[in-house]
Amino acid sequence: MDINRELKRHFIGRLVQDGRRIDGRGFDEMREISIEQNVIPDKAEGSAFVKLGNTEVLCGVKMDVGEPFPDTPEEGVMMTGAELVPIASPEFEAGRPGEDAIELARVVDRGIRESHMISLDKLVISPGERVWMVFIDLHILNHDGNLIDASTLAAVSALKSAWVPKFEDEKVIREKSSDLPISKIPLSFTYAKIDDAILLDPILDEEFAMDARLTVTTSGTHLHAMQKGETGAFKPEEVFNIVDTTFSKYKEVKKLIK
Amino acid sequence: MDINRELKRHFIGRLVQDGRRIDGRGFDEMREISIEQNVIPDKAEGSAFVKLGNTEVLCGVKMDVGEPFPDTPEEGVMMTGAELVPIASPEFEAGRPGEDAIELARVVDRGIRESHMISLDKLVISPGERVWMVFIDLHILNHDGNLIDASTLAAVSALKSAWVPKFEDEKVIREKSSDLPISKIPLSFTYAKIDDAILLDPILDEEFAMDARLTVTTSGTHLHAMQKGETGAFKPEEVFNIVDTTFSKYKEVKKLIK
Amino acid sequence: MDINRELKRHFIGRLVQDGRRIDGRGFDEMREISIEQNVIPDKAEGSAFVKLGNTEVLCGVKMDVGEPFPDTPEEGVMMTGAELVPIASPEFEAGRPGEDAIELARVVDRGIRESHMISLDKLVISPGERVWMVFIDLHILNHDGNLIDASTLAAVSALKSAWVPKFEDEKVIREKSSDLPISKIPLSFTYAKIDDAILLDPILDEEFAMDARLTVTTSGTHLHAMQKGETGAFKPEEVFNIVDTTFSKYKEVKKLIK
Amino acid sequence: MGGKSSTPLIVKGKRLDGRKPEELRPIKIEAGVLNRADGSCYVEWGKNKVIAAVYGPRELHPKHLQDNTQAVLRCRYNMAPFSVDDRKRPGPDRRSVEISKVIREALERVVFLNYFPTSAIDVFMEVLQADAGTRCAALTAASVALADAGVPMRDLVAGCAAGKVDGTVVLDLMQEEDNYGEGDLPLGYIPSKDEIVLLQMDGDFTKDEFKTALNYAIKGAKKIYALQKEALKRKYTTNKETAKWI
Amino acid sequence: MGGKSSTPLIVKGKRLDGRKPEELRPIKIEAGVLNRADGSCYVEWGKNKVIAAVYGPRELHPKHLQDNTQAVLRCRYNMAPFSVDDRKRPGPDRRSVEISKVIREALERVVFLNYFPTSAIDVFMEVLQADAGTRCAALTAASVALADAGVPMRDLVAGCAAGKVDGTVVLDLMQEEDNYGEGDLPLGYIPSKDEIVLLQMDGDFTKDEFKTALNYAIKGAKKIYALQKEALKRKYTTNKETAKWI
Amino acid sequence: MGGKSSTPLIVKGKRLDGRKPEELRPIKIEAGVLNRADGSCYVEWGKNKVIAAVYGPRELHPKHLQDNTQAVLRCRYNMAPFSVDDRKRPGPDRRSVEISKVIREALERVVFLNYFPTSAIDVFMEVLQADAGTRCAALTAASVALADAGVPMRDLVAGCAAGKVDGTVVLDLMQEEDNYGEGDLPLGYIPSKDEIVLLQMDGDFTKDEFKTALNYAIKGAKKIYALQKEALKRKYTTNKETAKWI
Repeated sequence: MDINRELKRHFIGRLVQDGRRIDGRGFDEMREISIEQNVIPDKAEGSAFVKLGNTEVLCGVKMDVGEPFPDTPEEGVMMTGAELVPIASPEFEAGRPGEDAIELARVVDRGIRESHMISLDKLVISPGERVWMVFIDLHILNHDGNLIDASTLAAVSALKSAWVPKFEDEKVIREKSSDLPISKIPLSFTYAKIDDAILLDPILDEEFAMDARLTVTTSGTHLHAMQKGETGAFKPEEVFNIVDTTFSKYKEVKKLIK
Repeated sequence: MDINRELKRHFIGRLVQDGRRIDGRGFDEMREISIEQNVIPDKAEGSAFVKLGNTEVLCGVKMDVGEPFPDTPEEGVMMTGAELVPIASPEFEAGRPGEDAIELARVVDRGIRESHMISLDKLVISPGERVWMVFIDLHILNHDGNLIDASTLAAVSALKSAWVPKFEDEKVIREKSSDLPISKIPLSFTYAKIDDAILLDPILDEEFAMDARLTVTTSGTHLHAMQKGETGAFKPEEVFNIVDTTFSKYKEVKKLIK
Repeated sequence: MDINRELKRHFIGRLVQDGRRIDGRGFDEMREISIEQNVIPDKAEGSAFVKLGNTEVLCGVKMDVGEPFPDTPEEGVMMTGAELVPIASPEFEAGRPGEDAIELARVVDRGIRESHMISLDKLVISPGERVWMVFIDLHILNHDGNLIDASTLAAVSALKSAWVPKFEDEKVIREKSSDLPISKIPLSFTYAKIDDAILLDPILDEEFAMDARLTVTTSGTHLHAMQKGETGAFKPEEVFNIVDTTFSKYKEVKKLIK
Repeated sequence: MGGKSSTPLIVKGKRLDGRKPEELRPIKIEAGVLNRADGSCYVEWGKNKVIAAVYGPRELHPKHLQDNTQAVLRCRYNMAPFSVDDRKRPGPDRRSVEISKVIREALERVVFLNYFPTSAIDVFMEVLQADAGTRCAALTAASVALADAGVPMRDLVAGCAAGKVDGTVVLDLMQEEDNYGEGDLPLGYIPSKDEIVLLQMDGDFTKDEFKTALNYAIKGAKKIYALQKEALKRKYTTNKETAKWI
Repeated sequence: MGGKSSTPLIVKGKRLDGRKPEELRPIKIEAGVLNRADGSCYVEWGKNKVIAAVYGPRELHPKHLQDNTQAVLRCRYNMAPFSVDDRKRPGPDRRSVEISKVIREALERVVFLNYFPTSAIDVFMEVLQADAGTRCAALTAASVALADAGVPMRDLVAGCAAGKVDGTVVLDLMQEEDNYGEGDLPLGYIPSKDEIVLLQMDGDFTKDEFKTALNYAIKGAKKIYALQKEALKRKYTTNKETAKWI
Repeated sequence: MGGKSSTPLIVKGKRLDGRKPEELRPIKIEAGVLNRADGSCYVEWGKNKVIAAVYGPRELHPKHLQDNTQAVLRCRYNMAPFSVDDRKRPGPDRRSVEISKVIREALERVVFLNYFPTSAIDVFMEVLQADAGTRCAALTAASVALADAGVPMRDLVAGCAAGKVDGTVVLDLMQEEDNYGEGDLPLGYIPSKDEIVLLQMDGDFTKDEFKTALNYAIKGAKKIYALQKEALKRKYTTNKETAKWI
């Protein structure tokens, strides 16, 4: 048991009962968001650096050519990976990705995949044989809570900035041939439940104090992914309210995507 | 040192000196065997669930298409794997297969392979290029001793129930094209040596008490595999007697195979 | 802290201050070298067993056919691996290669690769498709210090004895087709710095006592690889002196290569 | 969700296997099926076959993994190599790591972990045959296996999924519907407390569709819950040591 | 070194990016860029982008790894998957294991490890974009990050490489020069003590070329050292908690 | 056993290398060949070249692996990458894991493990060149290396295989016979006690063939045993620190 963490948890719980958050935000308020695209201009085909408060995520998109999956011969391939690199937090350790990194990558992946953000059907070079593979790699640089939303933002922004290289004589030539074909913009919104309160975009201290977590990913009118986390529970009405909030928050954040 | 196990070991040793076994069987007597085939009817091309007393093994056979080994271009491929899944025993742990699982899979494999039970030469689609691969996977569900014999029984029964899918346009279509071509029926018989006594089909408590173990696999008239285990020793006469017993036991058990 | 090792370190340090070494050698003197080639005559295409004092290294060269790297379609491939097999030292452990084994293999590899000892352009069977791959595997059998130099000697001697098999009908036939095309002879020379003294070819006890290590690989007139190791430091003049010594030592040792 | 199907999945209000949109597949739950485990449960759910075993509370090694305020719950969801169409390589993959995590978090809500500081409670789930909805079947089985092991619990967790197929919200997707459908929503639910402890979703739902789907899944979970209780009752009234299952 | 280039890398005494043989690429060093780390540093060096973070001194687990005479320095050099032309698979490879080792050995020369028995000091270096010379950039960043963390040190280590291109010795290779050049010589250097703590070389140098190259690298390292000090000064005089970097 | 050979392996009662059915290949055993190991042995057996080293009894780390009633015997059988026709990737595979296990079990019969509670005795076997029968050669070498290390033992274990080729039972298969033969029976045997401590078999033997094969292998093992004793005697009478071997 970590005494410090217990005290913080207690303190945050009492604040929340008073309707307050440790950083003064409203329960439905996100932290300040800053997005910078093309931060890895010379090596990545797309990239973005996102700050969500003090949480910092760098996402790089690499394009490569490979074989399609046998069951989708006329579609490109997308893969999402996440590394909780140990520079980001004293809790992270070097080594193979643990269950937190895997869950993070998979939730971000589902939002992008299920919203059909990337038009995978336009990434076919030769059906059944050669397609473009889109590698989305998330590098967490500073962890101050809510990695999922910061990572979705970074991935979406990196994809928006990404381009397709040329492919000649069975070789990838890293010069721009076209923009990556993008349609919808999925965004995720993560809520922490602390006692009976629901807080959008928890900082790390709030994550230590939360009973349960719910992420909802939408492209504006439709829902594409959800993930409940931690050992607490939600009531159905709470989930419905969270969905409502998500749709209205989407409009705000969407404006920041270029 | 596990006191409980030591006491059991002592108790079983004394019983054996009196010519008795803990479950009342004769030294040459196997436990009750029940075999149910096609228990994974919708996904596995062959399957069987075997109970040998309280030892329970599930075997599934999957058929896939791949390249033959370079030195046997006109033969299909067989592979045997075993997972000591942790539901089967408090001693088993999740994780990569340890030496016990590897030995189990290899001894079962040798009996099937060396008896030429599967007519691998009939599993060629295009010589040197495309052959059927037979994956035999053993899933140990309840461990009460003598995993080798229960696993051989399960593998043999699953193979007997197995069928070859169709292969059209470089794709496997999971509809029956023919039965898996089977010739001989190998069966293994495992003996525990406790002091100077030789016990067929040891239960787990007898395995804790045994000095040495010997497995003999036969297809009725010929021997195909043997494996001595544990740190004790056998006299040559003991081995010859075990071989004799094996041939007579084979006739009994063979009747149960459908 | 290992008391024994501390005492040895202290003792060696005092000797060195008196201008002496534990085995009586001069600071610039190598241990006795013995080289036996073709010690794995029936399986390896090239091999050599090298004794450098009590340090014993066996190197085997295997030839195989594979695809070239995409950026060098008209060159064969060379790979160097090292196993610090646990028979060689009580400090070595079974398991995946650690950083010492990796560094050893990479330093030996660099010397051979950068000197262009092997004429990789002569190892092309079909440009961009089929080339010879030269696998150089170092097996350390007895560790008494200076593994790098003993390993380079073993690798170079094994390569000198190596031959290219036949390749017919997409199959390697292990009969000699020609000698492995060899040009230069790289040799490495490793120096230990103990206090202010620089000792060539340290034995293991001297390695325990050394502050820093420097390896220099030359083919006689040119330098091809260097590697500084351990936590101590070198002055630039010390490095220049080491380079001078290396060129003169090369002539002595080169004579031993057949 | 996978690709598009060329043929309709719902014809005249009936699904491929004849079910109505709000109908569950046939389900069989059997508690106490394994001899060695402290608790166990076999669930047959459509063509899914899942078995769960519980070991513990037992000592946790090595010591530095122990928590001196409560038991550590460890969950492993695993698919047998022969449980799917194309043989699965043994060992955990990213999908099974994620599923093991969300199941563990769901079960931690109901197990009184604080009764057993420094201990481990191990829940192992083996998917023997998979036909969509395995995580819900595994959670359902795990929950019964924990009760069968006598592990003190607040209540049982029932798993059930809803989905969307041919534009229609349906209960409990089977494999063809999962492959070619438009959405899946697996739920872990505690009926007595109206609590959602596992919730995932992927696909494409409008707000209304989502609401309908969640309500369907809740109704389904309540039926599963009744079957779980029956299975435990049956186990305690019959006196057999282990039930016949497969 | 890689293959031969078909076009010259030096024309009329100028390199592809317009530099003279003895000229460094533009370099930016920023200390204290990460919020969570005890110390951190971002280095932009030509097109290289490298970030280093330091955690510790902190307790080392498990206990049997502890050294009761001094702290254990652990270094990890890692490349982001998107930092190179062809995506790099995550996780350590043989190259990064070797680089982590030589960087650790260089830093051990300057850190007062004996002040912190039984502890660990962790140095993590992430290459975000790679353009030749990443190990020197990483060592340079690590050194500043250690100072930023307040870890007691004898001095800073500066990294800088020299090389050989079209038969000419040059300072600080960029990627095309590294790919098609004839030699590379990365150096870790402590200017105040004239000490070489990291030295590797590969390629083809005559004795004289080597001497020139080493002298070039030493001169380059001295310039880097000045930039390192400036960065630390800037960090301590401005009062921002974390600097803007990327 | 592998495929069928197109040419006969026995012609007029002679095998490919001129041996009679009951004849061993030339064998050389040398004890004490390694300087660092506590005990060692080199065995050349036909074209097989195997070296074994013993370290211990020594302290076993980490502590939770210790057995406080006896020493833990650890065995590793390993093939050098260049020891076979097609280069073998370094590291253990399923075959070597199994062989390490059966060799360990054979040796545990003769080593007085109970003299050294909490300790480890490590036996490492390296196959430098392989030509069928490597496990018997490795067991033979390991046994001598243990004696050379002064580890207290009941007796030596001798390894030897018999097999079946062209329908004939023969002693000590070489590689072509192993590839194209009909059966292999590796044996670990203690002549003084008439005890079988390693026994494996694969192929196709009638009862009589098996009996003959086992008797052949026993006779072979007795000859090996004599060579083992000679090697140890030679080691103790000559006064060299390490023997020349390769």
